[in-house]
Amino acid sequence: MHKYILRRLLMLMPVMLGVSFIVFTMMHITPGDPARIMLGESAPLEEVEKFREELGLNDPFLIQYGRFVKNLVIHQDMGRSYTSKRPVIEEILIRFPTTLKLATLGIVVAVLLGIPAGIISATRQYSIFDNTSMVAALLGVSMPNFWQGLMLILLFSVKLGWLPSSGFSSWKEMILPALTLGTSSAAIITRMTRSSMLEVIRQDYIRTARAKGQVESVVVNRHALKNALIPIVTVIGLQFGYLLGGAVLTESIFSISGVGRLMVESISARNFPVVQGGVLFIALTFSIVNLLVDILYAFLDPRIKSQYK
Amino acid sequence: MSQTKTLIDKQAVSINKKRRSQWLEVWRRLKKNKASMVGLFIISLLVFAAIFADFIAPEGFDDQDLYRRFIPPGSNHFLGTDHLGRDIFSRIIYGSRISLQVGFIAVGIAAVTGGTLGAIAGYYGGKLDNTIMRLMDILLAIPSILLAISIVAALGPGLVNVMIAVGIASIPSYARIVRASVLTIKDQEFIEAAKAIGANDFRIITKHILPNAMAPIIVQATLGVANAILSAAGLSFIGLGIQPPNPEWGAMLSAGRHYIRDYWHIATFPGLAIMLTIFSLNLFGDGLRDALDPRLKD
Amino acid sequence: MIKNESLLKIKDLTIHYVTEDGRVRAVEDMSITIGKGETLGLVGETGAGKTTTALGIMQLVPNPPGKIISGEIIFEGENLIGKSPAELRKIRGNKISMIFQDPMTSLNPVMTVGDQIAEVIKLHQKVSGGEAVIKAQEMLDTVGIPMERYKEYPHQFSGGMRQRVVIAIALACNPKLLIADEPTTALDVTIQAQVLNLMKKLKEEYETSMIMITHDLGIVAEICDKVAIMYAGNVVEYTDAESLFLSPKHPYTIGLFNSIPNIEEDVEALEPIKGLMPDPTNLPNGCSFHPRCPRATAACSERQPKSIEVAEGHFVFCLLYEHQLQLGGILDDQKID
Amino acid sequence: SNQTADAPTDSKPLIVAQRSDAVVLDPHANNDQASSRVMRQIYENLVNQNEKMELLPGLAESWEQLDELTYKFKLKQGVKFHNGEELTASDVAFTIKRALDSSHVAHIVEAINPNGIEVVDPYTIRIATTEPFAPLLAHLAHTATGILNEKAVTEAGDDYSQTPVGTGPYKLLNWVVGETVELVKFEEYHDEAKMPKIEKIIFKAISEDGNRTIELETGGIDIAYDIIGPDVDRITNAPDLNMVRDMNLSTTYVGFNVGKEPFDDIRVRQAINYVADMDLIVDAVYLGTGEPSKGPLGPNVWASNRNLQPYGHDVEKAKELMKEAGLENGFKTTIWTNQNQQRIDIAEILQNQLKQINIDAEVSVMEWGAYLTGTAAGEHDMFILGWVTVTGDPDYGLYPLFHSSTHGDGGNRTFYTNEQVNELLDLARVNADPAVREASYKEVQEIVRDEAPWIFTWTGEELTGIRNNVKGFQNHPAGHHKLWTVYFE
Amino acid sequence: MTKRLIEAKNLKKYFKTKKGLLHAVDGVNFYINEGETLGLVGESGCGKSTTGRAVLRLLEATDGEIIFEGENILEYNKQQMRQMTKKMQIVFQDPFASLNPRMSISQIIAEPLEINKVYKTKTEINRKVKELMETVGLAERLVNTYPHELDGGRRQRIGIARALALNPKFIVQDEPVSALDVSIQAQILNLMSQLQKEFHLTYLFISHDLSVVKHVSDRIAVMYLGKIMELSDYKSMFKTPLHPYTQALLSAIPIPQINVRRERIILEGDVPSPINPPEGCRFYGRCRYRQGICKEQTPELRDMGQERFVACHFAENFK
Ligand SMILES: Nc1ncnc2c1ncn2[C@@H]1O[C@H](COP(=O)(O)OP(=O)(O)OP(=O)(O)O)[C@@H](O)[C@H]1O
Ligand SMILES: Nc1ncnc2c1ncn2[C@@H]1O[C@H](COP(=O)(O)OP(=O)(O)OP(=O)(O)O)[C@@H](O)[C@H]1O
Ligand SMILES: [Mg+2]
Ligand SMILES: [Mg+2]
Repeated sequence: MHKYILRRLLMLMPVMLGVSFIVFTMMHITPGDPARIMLGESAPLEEVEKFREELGLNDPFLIQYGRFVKNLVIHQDMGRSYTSKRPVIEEILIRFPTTLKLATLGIVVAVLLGIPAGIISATRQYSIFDNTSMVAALLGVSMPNFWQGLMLILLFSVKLGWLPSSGFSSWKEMILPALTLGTSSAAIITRMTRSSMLEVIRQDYIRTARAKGQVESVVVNRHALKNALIPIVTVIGLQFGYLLGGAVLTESIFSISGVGRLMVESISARNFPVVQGGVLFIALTFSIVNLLVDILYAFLDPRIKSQYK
Repeated sequence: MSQTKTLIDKQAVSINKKRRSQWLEVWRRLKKNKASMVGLFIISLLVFAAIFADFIAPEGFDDQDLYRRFIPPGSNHFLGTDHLGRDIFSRIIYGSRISLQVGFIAVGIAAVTGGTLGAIAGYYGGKLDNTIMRLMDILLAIPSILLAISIVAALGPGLVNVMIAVGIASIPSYARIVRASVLTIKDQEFIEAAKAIGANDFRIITKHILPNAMAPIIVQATLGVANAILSAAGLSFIGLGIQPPNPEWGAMLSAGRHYIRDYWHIATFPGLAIMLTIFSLNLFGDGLRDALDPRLKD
Repeated sequence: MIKNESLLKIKDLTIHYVTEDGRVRAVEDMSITIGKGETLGLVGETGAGKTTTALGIMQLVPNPPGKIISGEIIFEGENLIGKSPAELRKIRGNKISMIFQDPMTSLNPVMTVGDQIAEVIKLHQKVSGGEAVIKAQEMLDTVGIPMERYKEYPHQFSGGMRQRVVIAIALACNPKLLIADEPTTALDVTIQAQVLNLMKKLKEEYETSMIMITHDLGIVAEICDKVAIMYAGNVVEYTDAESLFLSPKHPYTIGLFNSIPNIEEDVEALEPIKGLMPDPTNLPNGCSFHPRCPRATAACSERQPKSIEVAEGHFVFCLLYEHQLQLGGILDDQKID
Repeated sequence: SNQTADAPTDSKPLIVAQRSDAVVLDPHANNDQASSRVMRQIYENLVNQNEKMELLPGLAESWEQLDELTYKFKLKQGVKFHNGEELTASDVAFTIKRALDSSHVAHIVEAINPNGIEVVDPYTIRIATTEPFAPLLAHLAHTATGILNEKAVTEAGDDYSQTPVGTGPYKLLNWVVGETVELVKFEEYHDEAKMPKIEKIIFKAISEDGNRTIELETGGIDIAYDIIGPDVDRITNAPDLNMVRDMNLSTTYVGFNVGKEPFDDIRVRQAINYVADMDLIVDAVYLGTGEPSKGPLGPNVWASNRNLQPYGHDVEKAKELMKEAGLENGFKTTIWTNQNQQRIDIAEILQNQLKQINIDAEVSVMEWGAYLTGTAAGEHDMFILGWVTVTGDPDYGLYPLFHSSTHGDGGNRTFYTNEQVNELLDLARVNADPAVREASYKEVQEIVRDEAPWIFTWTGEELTGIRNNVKGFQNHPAGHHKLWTVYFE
Repeated sequence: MTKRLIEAKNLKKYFKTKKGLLHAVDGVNFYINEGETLGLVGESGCGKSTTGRAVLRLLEATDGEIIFEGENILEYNKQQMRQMTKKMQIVFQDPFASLNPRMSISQIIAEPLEINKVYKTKTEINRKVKELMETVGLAERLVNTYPHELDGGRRQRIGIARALALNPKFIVQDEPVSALDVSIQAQILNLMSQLQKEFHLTYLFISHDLSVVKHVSDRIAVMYLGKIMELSDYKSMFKTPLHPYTQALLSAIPIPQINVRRERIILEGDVPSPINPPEGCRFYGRCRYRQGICKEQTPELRDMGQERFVACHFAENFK
């Protein structure tokens, strides 16, 4: 198991290198001069030129990439933000907890709504509860996040005045964003739980459990759920990764200063070091979450555990 | 020989079911699923609206009249007018063209590229598989919305570029799905049977593997269209979408959000349009999944 | 034939599955009796309704689509049909237990085998957790698996061992009736021999009655006291093992015997039953075997045969015998070919 | 308001919301509005500029112009920096030299000769420009020339942008990057008269425009900057809110690439000016905020020519001009804009109106980076941009935009070239006589109006929403509102 | 005069797995005469299918030779091998998995004809398809049905028709009846022997069901863990099995006759893993006659006379 984890962690390195190369290339083929954007349209040309020189943007692409990798590997340094002049890592670490909190809350909302709804739906297939929760789940995935956020603000902040429309520091401020972010994932988790449970409930060993005279609730919650959990956990992991990187829209609607928005702003500001650092960071987190999910599999399923050896 | 002949004649037992190909069978099962038929119906309406927008829409999508801005929904303008005095209903009708185009073409790009890569990786395995899948891992590790944003940033906004961006961002999921189903099909005996009668790789992939791998691809594609439409709308929302005055729903919503407190209809209807579209695609996709995989149904 | 006190009596049991494609008459008007300590073989080809009968006894027919239409299942004098779920749970796994066909899938892959045995013990016996574990270990030992493997998972076991675990679960509470649904079909011959041996031994030890579902007449010959041959939901012949093997009556039974390659003597060609199993949703009128029956007459397509007792305790459901009975009493054993 | 100055300061913090968080708090490290708005409270300049853009003494008690090139400033004594250091002339010299080295703000001080900075005594400094530069004082009032403490800067090194030390009435207390900047009253502030009345100010970043209004309404914030058109009436009409609105120094324009056919033809540009119904556009897009511009400079900029004759809406005339230019059948063109909803709206309406003279325009919304690069390279036909004359001096608002030496990246993205305009701009830049300058600038505005390298579009307004109990707030046209005058009622 | 059609010499097939080298087939020798059926029996996983596939080069053998009509086909290139597909065919075990569910019956049967360009026109192909369907006893009206509409017996007939399409000389039958019910199984078995006579076919008949193998085979090879334990004509094998494993196997079969009780040899434990098997006799662990030598020395398949071959050090004792 340890060996397996170590191997997976080692395998992350080429992936991260690939990610950084793709991002670097993307950024460099994107039209727009970072120096010019940073200094604004009113800055004179000499200043822009000087700034380009300072940033090392006049060097050939591969040299710049080489420098980036060298600094990263040797000094664990991702450079400084073009705008704020802060070290990139600091810039990201300031924002990351916010996004992490947001995504976690979103996932918590999603799991709390999704798994029970999915289980009940599956055990009472085609009942009214099943049908309503499936329609609700479908609506949940169908609603664009940004629109849902607007509507929630309109209702809870403007009409009712119960909850603030922006920020993410007090728990009151967290409710709407978490709800906005969580619902689509909740929907996906509900559907996954339902179909996975349906699949498992048909299995022979569930029949065996019933033939033992086991109570239905135990059959469902102990025998079925644990077996059904693997695809559900996969989805939760994927969703979590997705929420981490994809919270952009929610973040902008609720004026939350998270990594997502930092990325979008940095992409449009051509703040290369921050984009690189940020994407690498998100990709790393995403990959680690995936790894954690894979490790979790082993705890859920002894068959998988034996493969990891 | 004579004995076999009598055998045929004595095969008195009827053939159980009417003759039908598998696709007819799927269609029959699908028809029984009311929800997915509702979905299909709405999608058909949308496709119809998209094709015949010129006849259905009371006005052009860009017929501005600055003297009739912000008219609420009512008899003159079914869904009201927007901040530039354009008929929202007409714009939504024309908008279905863009959304469906983006949805289908982006998915087309993703499914063809991803599918091909996945099929090659799954069928040949080994180093090729490793290389392709690691590449997909890399793409997958970059959050798709950020990937799409940077692709649009690099290519510039516009319909085609949005389709490309959204398409590229979802390549890995198709590659994975196709690879997985190719892997399961590859080991089935009928593939070996094909080899035994001398079929080459190309024939095996195209005639034997892909047709059987279609089910998950089709389901993924239907749901993918929904996702692509959402992604495109999201891109538009942050200003990286289709060029105005083209009535992309996400862009309409984004433009309308400034006025949402006084003129709720401007941002609400495009949002509803997106929701309805995604909803029906999902209904249909779910139904299709069940129909293609009879195991899932009791 | 030993006339034992009956343990289970099935009367006119009818079970249908109502599906999109139509109504499957999986079990029709079935009546059988099992005495204490007796083993009944339930034989038939795919789709004959063997598993459905077993699930019917367990009251575990999946609903929907399955439904017990009519009939009685009298176990120890009480009708199981109509009992509350709680009462049934007390019986399942305790007084009646079942071994399913496929040992590969009938164990929960994420629970240790020991826990799966202990579970049934805890459910039906008033024992502490620790005692249940000890009992489960004993059961493992009984079926010939080292106790140390208590904490292992099903995937770490071979097929034969898994089936032993399933047997251990089934026998853990010393049931009165054991239903074994093709317990060895998925196993290799040498392993099958091990498992059958074990079952025979344990059955005698525990004095359990057993319903052995199989399509292998060899197994029937080896361990069954009574046999019911099923075809398309109907019992077509029901008798003790000896009369079945020595003088099979129903044309289907005879066809079945003629289809099996004989290991003892050489035959040039087999004499298979012609034709195929009928569509379960669209069974032929009259006797459902008549389209394949070499001795069918016009009447066979019109009338459903009733149970005829051709010899004492030997029941055949065939118009042929009804006819002969009307003509002049029971005929001597005769080979129909 | 003197009474309140003596009253104990309010312990309730003042919460101010703006679109984004400050990027840096080092005046030389960036030049963005959000940072400037915070830095205005932290740093002070030699020269102050009031809300009418008049120049007043700041850290310099007085100054005199010694010759065409040289000014002598007398510094106020006993001014303390937030770190306890006292302000001396060497800090000023250090600041200006550092600004000259900065790649972000050098252009504000570029006229100054690095060798012409001379510390006469601790409280006297002489500053000379390389060439005569009339707007120098206005530039020294720019936030980019806020005076820094040499010791603080050297000690902090690379991190100075997060640990600002100024002489202003507020100092940095806490900064949650991306969210809030907290300032606290500087107890040892040198100017009793300007002593802050509120203990603590919190700048909060709320990026969604509508949300700032919502937060203002619900009392989550006290002051909301940059209110958007649709919310102006709502705030004006709300009983517990006030709308503070003043014209600012910004202008939005639609530029032609005059280096390209057919926009090299003055008649085409004029025709488009005639056909574009700017009153209608401004009304529709900006919902009655700001006003349609008549020429390149807004009314708040000194020497703005208020006598310019607007083109007005005259389709017939436009058609006539097009015919004269031989283009009565129109042509195909594109309108570029960046992702600013108002500008996109302008482009869309304009596109529609251009159809009247058969011009088939395609709107192309571009990403900011690509947009700047493209317009600098002259790849565009028509484009929409804005300009803020932060210094309030017309030199800043005209030279970079119309002088032919600034083509492309320098700011003149229309590639407009007019020898006479060049000469006038050069002259006004060096001439010390305000009257001469004013006349030159007015003439430049005339010429530009006639030659129409732009469609003159909109002059913006500084729109600030405040809660009723907030008093003493005044908009500054440059947007860097002073908050030490603010108090709660 | 009997003629050898095909011969496997020291055939080996190893699979690389995560846990090590899996010796699926480990040095197998046999030959089949023209028109004859060789039965191959053994328990699940002993390497029967792998042998069958390696013989047809559906799997590349790790080592050994396959002599078909005097030539080692393992040395053939792709082109030559393609010619061989016309002579050697296979029928698979699972009638559900071995037919492409997306193809109709006629498409499935026509495919080998199309690939090998046997006929020029569509009509010729169609005629041949009809003929083949008749040969295997499929009604003509089934031409356009799909496999999923048919029962296992009919599907297996389709598989047989496909194998017959190219007029092969040799067919590997990989458990063709084990998925079928007894009554259908008997029909198919009859069909196969009839086809064998009609077309003078040679079969390698793989099965784990000894009674079936005995019924169809002229000679039988018993496999255990990748090796052949015993190879004899069916009569002698059933009368006097010479290998302890064969003995156990034969005794384990339940016989559908009452009052016929034989002594049953119950083997202990399970078949060991084929991954990196130790030296010595593969059956060592479960053999009741095992001796020291069995563990050290792998017994060769020895000729015991009368075309009987046994891989046991003590075979003579059982004669
Ligand atoms: N869940 C179900 N839904 C619908 N039909 C069913 C279901 N289960 C069984 N059947 C049908 O009922 C009939 C009897 O099935 P059953 O499983 O009892 O047969 P069996 O004798 O056990 O066959 P096998 O030897 O294949 O196990 C068959 O036609 C089968 O298709
Ligand atoms: N492609 C493969 N990769 C790895 N191992 C394989 C592969 N194919 C077969 N094996 C292994 O080789 C051994 C022999 O397999 P084979 O399929 O030949 O057995 P078999 O005798 O046909 O068994 P069955 O009766 O189950 O069909 C088994 O242990 C199997 O797991
Ligand atoms: Mg069954
Ligand atoms: Mg096999």
